[in-house]
Amino acid sequence: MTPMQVIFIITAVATVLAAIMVVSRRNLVHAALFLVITLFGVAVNFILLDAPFLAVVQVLVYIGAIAILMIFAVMLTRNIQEDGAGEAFNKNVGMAGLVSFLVLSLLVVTLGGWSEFRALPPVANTSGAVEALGLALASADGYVLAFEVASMLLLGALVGAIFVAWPRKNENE
Amino acid sequence: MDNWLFIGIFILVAGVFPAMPIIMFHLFGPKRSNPQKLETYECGMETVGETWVQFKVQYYIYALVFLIFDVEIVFLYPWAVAFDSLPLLGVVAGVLFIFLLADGLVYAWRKGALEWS
Amino acid sequence: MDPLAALGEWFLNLLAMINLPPAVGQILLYLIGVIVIATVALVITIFNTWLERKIAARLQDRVGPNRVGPWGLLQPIADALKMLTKEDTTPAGADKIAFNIAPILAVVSVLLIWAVVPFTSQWYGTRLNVAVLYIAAVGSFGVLAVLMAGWSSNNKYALLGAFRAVSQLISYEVPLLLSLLIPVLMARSMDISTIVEKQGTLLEMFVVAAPLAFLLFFISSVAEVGRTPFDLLEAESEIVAGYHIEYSGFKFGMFQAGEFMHTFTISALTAILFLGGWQGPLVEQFPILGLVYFMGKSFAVYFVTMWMRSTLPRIRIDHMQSLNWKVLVPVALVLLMLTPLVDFFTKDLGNLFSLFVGSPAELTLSVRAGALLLTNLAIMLGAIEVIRRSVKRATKARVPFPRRDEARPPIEEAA
Amino acid sequence: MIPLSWYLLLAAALFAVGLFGVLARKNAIAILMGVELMLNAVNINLVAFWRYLDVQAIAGHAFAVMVFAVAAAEVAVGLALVISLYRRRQTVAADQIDLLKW
Repeated sequence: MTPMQVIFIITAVATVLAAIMVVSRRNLVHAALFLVITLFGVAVNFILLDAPFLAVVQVLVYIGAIAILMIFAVMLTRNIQEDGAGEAFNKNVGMAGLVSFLVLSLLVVTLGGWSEFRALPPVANTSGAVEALGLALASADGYVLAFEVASMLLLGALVGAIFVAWPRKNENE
Repeated sequence: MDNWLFIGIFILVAGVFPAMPIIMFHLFGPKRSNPQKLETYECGMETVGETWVQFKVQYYIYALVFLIFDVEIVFLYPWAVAFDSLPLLGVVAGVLFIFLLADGLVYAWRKGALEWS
Repeated sequence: MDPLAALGEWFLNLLAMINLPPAVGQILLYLIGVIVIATVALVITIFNTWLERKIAARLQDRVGPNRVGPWGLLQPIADALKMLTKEDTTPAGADKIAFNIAPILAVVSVLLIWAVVPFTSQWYGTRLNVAVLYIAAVGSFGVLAVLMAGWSSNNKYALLGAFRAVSQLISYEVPLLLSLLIPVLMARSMDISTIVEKQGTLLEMFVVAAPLAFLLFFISSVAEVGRTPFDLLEAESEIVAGYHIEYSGFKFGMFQAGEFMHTFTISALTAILFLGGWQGPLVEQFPILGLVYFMGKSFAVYFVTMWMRSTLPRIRIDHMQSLNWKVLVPVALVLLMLTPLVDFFTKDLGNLFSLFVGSPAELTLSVRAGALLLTNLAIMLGAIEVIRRSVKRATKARVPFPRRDEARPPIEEAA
Repeated sequence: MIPLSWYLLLAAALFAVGLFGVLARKNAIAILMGVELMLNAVNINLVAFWRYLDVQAIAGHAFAVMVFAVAAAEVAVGLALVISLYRRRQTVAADQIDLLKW
C-alpha cells in the first residue's frame, strides 16, 4: 500500500462514518457538526484528486456557509417538545433502509468488477485548471450561458427565500 | 501535492499548539469544584427553563444573503484569474454577473429585510 | 544562497547519511518548517499583547505595564502564569466535546493563515495557487468555533452572543471577499506570493490603484476580528460577555490569543495584498531586507488598529449591520463592476501613446494606475455624497431634544 | 496508486447514506442534510472522472461548480420553507406537513 492509499482509506472511512452519524443522530446540532466532518473529508478527497480550487471552495461554501445556515435553521426551529421525546426517523425507516441498501449493493457489485483506470494518469500539472475554468465560464463557446443562468438561479433563490421566510404584514407573531 | 502535504502537517501541528496549554491547564490547574460553580452563569439567578431562545428571523436572512453572495463570489475568482485572456464579451459577462448579484441586494433592501429591528 | 535554504539542504544531506528514505526527510523538514512558522506567529502574538497594552496606555496618557521585567516586557508571561492558577470548569449542562474543541478551533483557524504568508521572497510556508481563497476558507472555521462555543455552553447569553457574533462575522465576510477580488483581478493570480511580486514599484502597489478596495478590506477585516469599534460581540454592558462567557483560564485565553493573533494577521494580510509585502528598495540584492519591510508595514497597519481601538467608541448593532449591507457591500459591488471595465479598456492604451513617447510598458502602467485611481476616487466621493444626503433626509424628521427648562417645568410653589 | 473505482465506491456509499437520510428522517432539516450528502457524492464522481479521463477538458470543474450553486440555492429556499412552516404550524416534522395530501 502506498501512503496515498493509506490517506485515502482513512479519509474515506471517516467521511462515511460521519455521514452515517449525520443521518442517525437525533440531536440535529450534532448531526450538523458531523456533516461538517463529512464535508471536510470530501474536501480532502478533492485535494487527492488534484483539484485544490474545488477543495477550497468546498470548505468556503459548504462548511463556511451551508453548514452555518443549517445550524441557524436548526436553532430557529427548535422545539422543546420535539427535542427530547421525538423520534429521529419516520415510519418508513425499514423501507428506506432496504432501498438505500439495494442501491449501495447494486453500485458495489457493478463497480467491484470494474478493472479500468487502475492508476492515476501521470498528468501532474493541473495548476492551470483555475484559469481554464475562468476562461471557459466567460467565453461564448464555453459555459457563459451556464454562468449567467447560475447567476439568475442564485438571484431567484435569494428573492424566493427572502419572500418565503420574511413574515407577512398581517401575520401576528 | 507537496504543498498540500505541508498544509496537512500544518493542520495537525496547529491543532497541537493550542491543545497543549489546555491539557496542561486541565492537569495542573486547581480543582475545587462544587455543583454551584458548574451552574449556568446568568447574573446569579437560578436558571429557568431550558436553554432555548426564540431567535429572530433576521439572523437567518443575513446568513441567507451571505450564502448566496458567497457562492456567486466564488464564481468570480476564476474569472478574475483568467482576466488577461478574456475577450470583451467575457469581461461583459462577468460584469453582468455582478450586476445580477447586486439586484438581489436591491430586492432585500427594498423588502426591508436588511433592517435590524 | 539563501541561509534557510542552505540549512534545509544540509539537514536533508544529514538525514541521507543515516540512510533515511528521502520522503521521510522531506516530511521531517516540513514538520520543522511548520513548527518554526507557528512558533514565530505565537511569539509575535505574545509580544503584541505587551505592545498593545503599552501603546494603549501611551495613547491614554498612562504608563502601562512596567513592573515585571524591563519595561514590563515579561508581563505576558505573568499573565499566562496567572491564567494557570484559574480553575478549569466545564458547566454542568455543557456538551463536553464541542465545548473543549471550540477554543482550539478558534486558534487553528487563524494559525492556518500563516502557512501561506510570504515573509520574504524566499521565506514562506508554501505557495498555493489558490492561496487567497484558502485564507477565506480557513476563516470559516473561526465562525464554526464561535457557533460551537456558544451552543455547547448551554447558556442563553452565550448562545445569544454566538448568534450576534456569527451574524456579524458572516455579514462582513461579503465585503471582505468582494474586496479581496480586486487584488486578485489586478495580479491575475490567486497566489499570494505572485500578488506581492506584482507590486514591485511604488506605482504598482495596489493601494495606489485601488485605495477604495484597501479601505473596504481593512474595515471589513477589523470587523471580522471583532475589535473596537466592532466589539459588540463582548459588549459587557449588554450581553454579559458574549459567546465565551462560560470559559475560564486557558480555554478563555485561547479565544483571546486567537483574537490577538487574528488582529496581527489581518494587518500582515493588508500589508501583503495592498502595500507590497516584502517589496522595497534594494530587496533584490539583499532578500533578507524583505523581512524588515514586511514586518515594518505589518506593524504600521497594526498600529492603526490599536489607535482605532483606543479612540473610537463602540458601534451600535443596527448601525453595524447597516454599515455593512448599505454602505460597504454596495460600494464594493460598484467598484467591482467598474474596475474590470476600466482595466480592460486601458490595457492597450500604452501601445497607442508609445507611438509618440517613451516605452509602452511603463506608460500603460501609469495610465492604468491613474485611471483606476480616478475611478476609485469618483466612487468614494459619490458614496460619501449619497450617504450625506440620506443622513440629512433622515435627520430632518427627528424631533429636537427639548431644552432643559422645557423638559422639566419649574415646580409649582407648594401650598 | 488509487484506482478510480475506489473514489466511485466512496461516492456510492455517501450517496446511499444520503438517500437513507432523505427517505427515513423525520425532521425536514435533516432531510436537507441528506440531500447535501447526495450532492457531495455526485461532486466526487464528477471530479474523479475529470482527473482520470481528461485533465484538459474543464467540464468536470465547471459542472462541479454548478453543483455548488445548485446546492446553495436548494438549501436557501428549502430552509426558508422550513422556517416559514415552523412559524405557522410549529412543527418541522416532514410527515405532519400533509395539507396537500388527500
